[in-house]
Amino acid sequence: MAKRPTPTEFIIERDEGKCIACQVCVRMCSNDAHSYDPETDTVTSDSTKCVGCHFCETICPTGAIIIKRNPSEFKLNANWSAQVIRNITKQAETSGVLLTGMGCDKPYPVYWDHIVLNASQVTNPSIDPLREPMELRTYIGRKPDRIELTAHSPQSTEKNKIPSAMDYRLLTKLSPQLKLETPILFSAMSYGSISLNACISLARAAKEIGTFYNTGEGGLHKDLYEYGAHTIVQVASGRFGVHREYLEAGAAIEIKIGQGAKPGIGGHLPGEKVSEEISQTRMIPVGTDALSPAPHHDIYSIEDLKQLIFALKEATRYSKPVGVKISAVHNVAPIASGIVRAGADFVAIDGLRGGTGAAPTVIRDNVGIPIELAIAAVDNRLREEGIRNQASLIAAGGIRSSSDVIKAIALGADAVYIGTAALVAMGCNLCQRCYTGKCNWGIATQDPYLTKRLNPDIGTRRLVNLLRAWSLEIKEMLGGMGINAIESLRGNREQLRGVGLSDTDLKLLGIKPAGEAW
Amino acid sequence: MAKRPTPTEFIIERDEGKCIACQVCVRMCSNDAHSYDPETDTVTSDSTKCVGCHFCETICPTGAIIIKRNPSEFKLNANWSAQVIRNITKQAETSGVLLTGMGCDKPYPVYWDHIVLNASQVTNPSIDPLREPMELRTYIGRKPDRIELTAHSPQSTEKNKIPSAMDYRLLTKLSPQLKLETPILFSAMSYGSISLNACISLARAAKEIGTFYNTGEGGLHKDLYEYGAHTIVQVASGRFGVHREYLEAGAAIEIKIGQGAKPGIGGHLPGEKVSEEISQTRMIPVGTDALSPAPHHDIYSIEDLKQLIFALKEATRYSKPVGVKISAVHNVAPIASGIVRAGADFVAIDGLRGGTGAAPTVIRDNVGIPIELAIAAVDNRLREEGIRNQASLIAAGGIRSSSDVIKAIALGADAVYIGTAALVAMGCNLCQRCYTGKCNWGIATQDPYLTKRLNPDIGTRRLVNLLRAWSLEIKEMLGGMGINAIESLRGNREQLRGVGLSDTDLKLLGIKPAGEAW
Amino acid sequence: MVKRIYIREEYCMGCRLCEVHCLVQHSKTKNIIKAYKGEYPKPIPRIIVEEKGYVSFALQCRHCEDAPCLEACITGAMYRDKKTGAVLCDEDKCIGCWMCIMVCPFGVISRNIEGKKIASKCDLCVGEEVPVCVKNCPNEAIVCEEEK
Amino acid sequence: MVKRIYIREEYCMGCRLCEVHCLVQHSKTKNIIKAYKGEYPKPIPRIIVEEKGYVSFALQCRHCEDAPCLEACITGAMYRDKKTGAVLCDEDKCIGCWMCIMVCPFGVISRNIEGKKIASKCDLCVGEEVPVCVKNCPNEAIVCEEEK
Repeated sequence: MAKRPTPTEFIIERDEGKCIACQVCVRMCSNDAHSYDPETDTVTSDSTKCVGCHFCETICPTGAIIIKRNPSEFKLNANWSAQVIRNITKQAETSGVLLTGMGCDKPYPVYWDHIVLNASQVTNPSIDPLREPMELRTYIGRKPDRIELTAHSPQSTEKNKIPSAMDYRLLTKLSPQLKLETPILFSAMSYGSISLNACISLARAAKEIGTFYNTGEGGLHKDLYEYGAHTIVQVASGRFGVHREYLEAGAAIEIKIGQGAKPGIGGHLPGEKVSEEISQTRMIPVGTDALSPAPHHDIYSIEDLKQLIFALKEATRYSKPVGVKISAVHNVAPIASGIVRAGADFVAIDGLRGGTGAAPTVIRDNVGIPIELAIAAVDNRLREEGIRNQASLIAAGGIRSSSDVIKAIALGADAVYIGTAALVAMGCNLCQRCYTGKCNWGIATQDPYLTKRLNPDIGTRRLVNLLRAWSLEIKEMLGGMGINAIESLRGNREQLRGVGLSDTDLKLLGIKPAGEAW
Repeated sequence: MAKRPTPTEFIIERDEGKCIACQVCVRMCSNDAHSYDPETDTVTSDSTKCVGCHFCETICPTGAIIIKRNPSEFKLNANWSAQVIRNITKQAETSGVLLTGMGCDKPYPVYWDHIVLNASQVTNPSIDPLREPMELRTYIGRKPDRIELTAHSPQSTEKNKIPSAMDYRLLTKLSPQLKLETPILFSAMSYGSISLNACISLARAAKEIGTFYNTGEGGLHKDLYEYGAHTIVQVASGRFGVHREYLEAGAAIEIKIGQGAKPGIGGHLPGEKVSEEISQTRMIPVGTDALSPAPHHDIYSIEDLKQLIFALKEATRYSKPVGVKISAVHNVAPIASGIVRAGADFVAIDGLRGGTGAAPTVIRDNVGIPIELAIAAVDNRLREEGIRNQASLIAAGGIRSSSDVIKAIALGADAVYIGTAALVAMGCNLCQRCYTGKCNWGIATQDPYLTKRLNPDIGTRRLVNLLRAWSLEIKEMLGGMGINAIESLRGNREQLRGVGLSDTDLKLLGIKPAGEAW
Repeated sequence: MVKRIYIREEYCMGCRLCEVHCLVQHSKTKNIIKAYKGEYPKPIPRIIVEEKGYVSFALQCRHCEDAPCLEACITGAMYRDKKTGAVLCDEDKCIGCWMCIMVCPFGVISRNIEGKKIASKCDLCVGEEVPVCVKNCPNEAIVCEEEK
Repeated sequence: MVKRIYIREEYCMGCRLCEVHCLVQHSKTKNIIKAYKGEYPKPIPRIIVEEKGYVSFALQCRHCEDAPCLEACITGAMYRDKKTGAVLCDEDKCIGCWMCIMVCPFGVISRNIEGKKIASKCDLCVGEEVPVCVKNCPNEAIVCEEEK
């Protein structure tokens, strides 16, 4: 067979008893999976076109649609799975690299799911966060090696006055910091990879919660300048959209070296997505491909990186933190150490399960290491070298819940980036077809017919809700441990125990097995 | 989308050929999932309302109903499962902590399932429990460090008489003990979290079998006083329902510090469940929330705990054992040691998989350690310190079968608490919606329309059956090992071998791997 | 000794399975699906569940010692079974005059009008060791005991 | 104050769920499946989604201050509700002459001809706190606000 019919990945099940032929599904599917036959006044579906985004199932007013995975089953084989066969078949027909969106979906161990948390019993009191204050505030940026104070000349001449904090003056010049009300930021997702409505939702939610979103390498759309105080602007290998106002608009600058979904690989926004607005924001002609090289062509060493870091600091008069984002690769710890020594105020590390708008499947699923191991390795290394205070550590790549967040912080991160979880809050169901530009949820698309489906009022509200919920849960867990500030949990690996991990895993994560006391 | 339709977790499949429209399902579903249309004389179902309790399926006289999980399937993803997506979606809509009932349902390793038991072959005879006596009797309470006896002056003056037990008198004063005919007790489940009919069933079954149930922090309803000799009364952080008669009514007192499902977290019975009867039993006004603080506000140390233990002993004139229940946390072994030294007669330890009526999901699924590791750690620690005899050890948290019981005892427990297993015996199918108060099985509810569904005659019979069955099975397993008393198995870890465990697991459990001889 | 059916009202869930099984027992086919979907005349249950609020209980002929229906019956259709003491209705003799219904103090005799008009009432499941309402009550709320 | 329904056209997805829910709200049974599959006369929606290219918006009676339909109505069926200020059609008085349809500058009155011929138009969902088109718009593109 020269070319096989498109393999059907999902089955659209329509309950005829419930279908009222209102055609909402027909109108809404960007993949044209549903169609209406006026002759018989019925709606029918073509499962081969379904990508599994579940938009129609969600919007159907009578619940008549259920989306199932196609069980089309080969002979049971632990090695030659249906997916392997389908991938080879596709490549036998196209001779192309397999493309995908979102993060690695392969069952590498998720270490979060093998780590349990501690709680107080008898010997120290737990805290009820509803009754007592609980602090999640987090500062991202370089912390001083030591603090020098001078005693003020006391204002009053009273004798025996007990000195108060007001009587001291800080001599040490503090580095610029980002103030987060909860240790969660929104990951870099560029305008171009996602819609402007999605960017606006992230920006507004960051502002409302008191945290930050990240522009990715998409420049800053004019409508987003007003959220500058809650924006981390990214400088990446393509330098798209980077100019003086851009750098000045952000609260911090992030130099992007790599990303977890595709370490060592550049980016590519196809020309058809480069609309007038995107063209202006990225500063490239309409309709041209936006190609980000794999490396920065001016950074081949830590020394080169240092030049860029300080060029950006100079350009912004040392008024804001400048950080570096890398993907978690084998040598992540020494690399991070180099980055800190090069003057970065924060290091963002993106693990194996980090998402993307488009990546070669084989890269996404095979390159890099899980974020859990990277956090532990980097935190250890920086502590060993006595430079842990010189930069904050932001962990990214597949953070799914408040328990992942709190475990990341106890392992040694200062805060986490969430990307996929934020997209899910806005509607995404991980169909992994971001690269097609046909996102029915109006997120990963520039098609004006689709982008208007994401009302940023709703997007903002949902993102704010998610961060509020996670923050509450983090407070509950902290309170259970008898800890009243997230600062006291940071790098406090004694609060973690491994379950079902090998001795080497435990050693690398730097945690004890469950059952072992302090 | 502002608010998505409730995600349908289950599908109600109705076989129209079998449905006789008798409406039993309509009448019985507390979630109104079924409805009758007199116009068409048909019963239809709304799957979005189904919680998966299977009551209708069980009671339908023609077997016309099958409850299935909704296959609504996202793209296969080992990291972003359907549940993760649904949880984020729910939190994006509500901004609330996710609530749940029952114990942890996450696939942490269950060590019971990696432990095999020994049996006799050739070198020692196995015992047939149907022909020879087999002793499961267990005493819970402090055992003396040593026994002092005096020889009685022999009554008879016969010479060369071999002295019998009657000739000796015990000088040592023994501590009060609970006598169990089988080493299984019913866990703390409060009147309030479960219905009075459920409490009565547990109390009667405990009496009939010769064991004990536990009031939880719910006080003792007046109808339950008659079962006092089989009751362990609990004193928890809210001190609800604690008064002199309460303490005197019980056969033992348990101070609750923590529970496996939510270590470090308090309890909350919503006001709408505080009916007249519950109000009187808990001694709080009708309709007020019953809030148990996370810590006891008068216990911040072992020394504080010691004061409460002895206050309770004083109040009951040292006539009954006073124990302490804690959840299995990282430091469970030193904490348990402290508790024993503080004078507790028994220590109950509730593991990661222990149940609850309501807990934040993130706490339930991430805080604490598996009970297997906790038993081993605590038993080891107490033995090392030479104080193992000073208190009995009751293990709890997800004991599912007689093999779990016997393995727990061989690891070092004196007895086990069962909670979830007892609820299942009474009808529960673990839909995990206890916190809604709409339990169709009449267990986790106070709605008089629902509570009458649990006829305590039936409840008692089913619980008694369960304990009889498990006891028989334990005898069979004991007999196979050539052991005729459960006392001889206690802490006898040589009867256990690990399969598929890491070296660290084996070390912590204190067992050899299968294949290794004594 | 006369056996009586008693209701333990505190455990009656109001599911009405007793009605379902009574109807089936008194159908021609005794097949639950046919009894409901295929039979003519449509059989009717001889036990009735009364409900008010969350209180419910099943009610059926008490087989009174001094049964008014026996006296009121003008054709002699209503009679007392010597062996069991149950009050039964001979459907061949019954002419559907409803006198029994009018005098019954418990209101537990029903009109059966789909076929030949007859009075329909609990017969303690003639031929069954235990009446089906008792046997099938999922909560053991209906019990059959020697008269107390 | 008169409440008006406004469309935020930049967020109208063109799904037409507003039409679906409007139809159901103005059906006899108010049951979505019966309204579509079983009712006669077949109910029709009183809100209409207009589309051109990727622009779409829902449109319904503006309840004009100076409403031409009120003047054009020859039977007095069209009237203004004193309390809400809404322009309503008394279906008993309406004779289906369609004068209102001809004069309406927005084209938001429809012919309903399956039963008795009447003019069909938005009534702001009499009795509902929020009109169903507003409540059910999945993208909050239809809002109900005091007149600006």
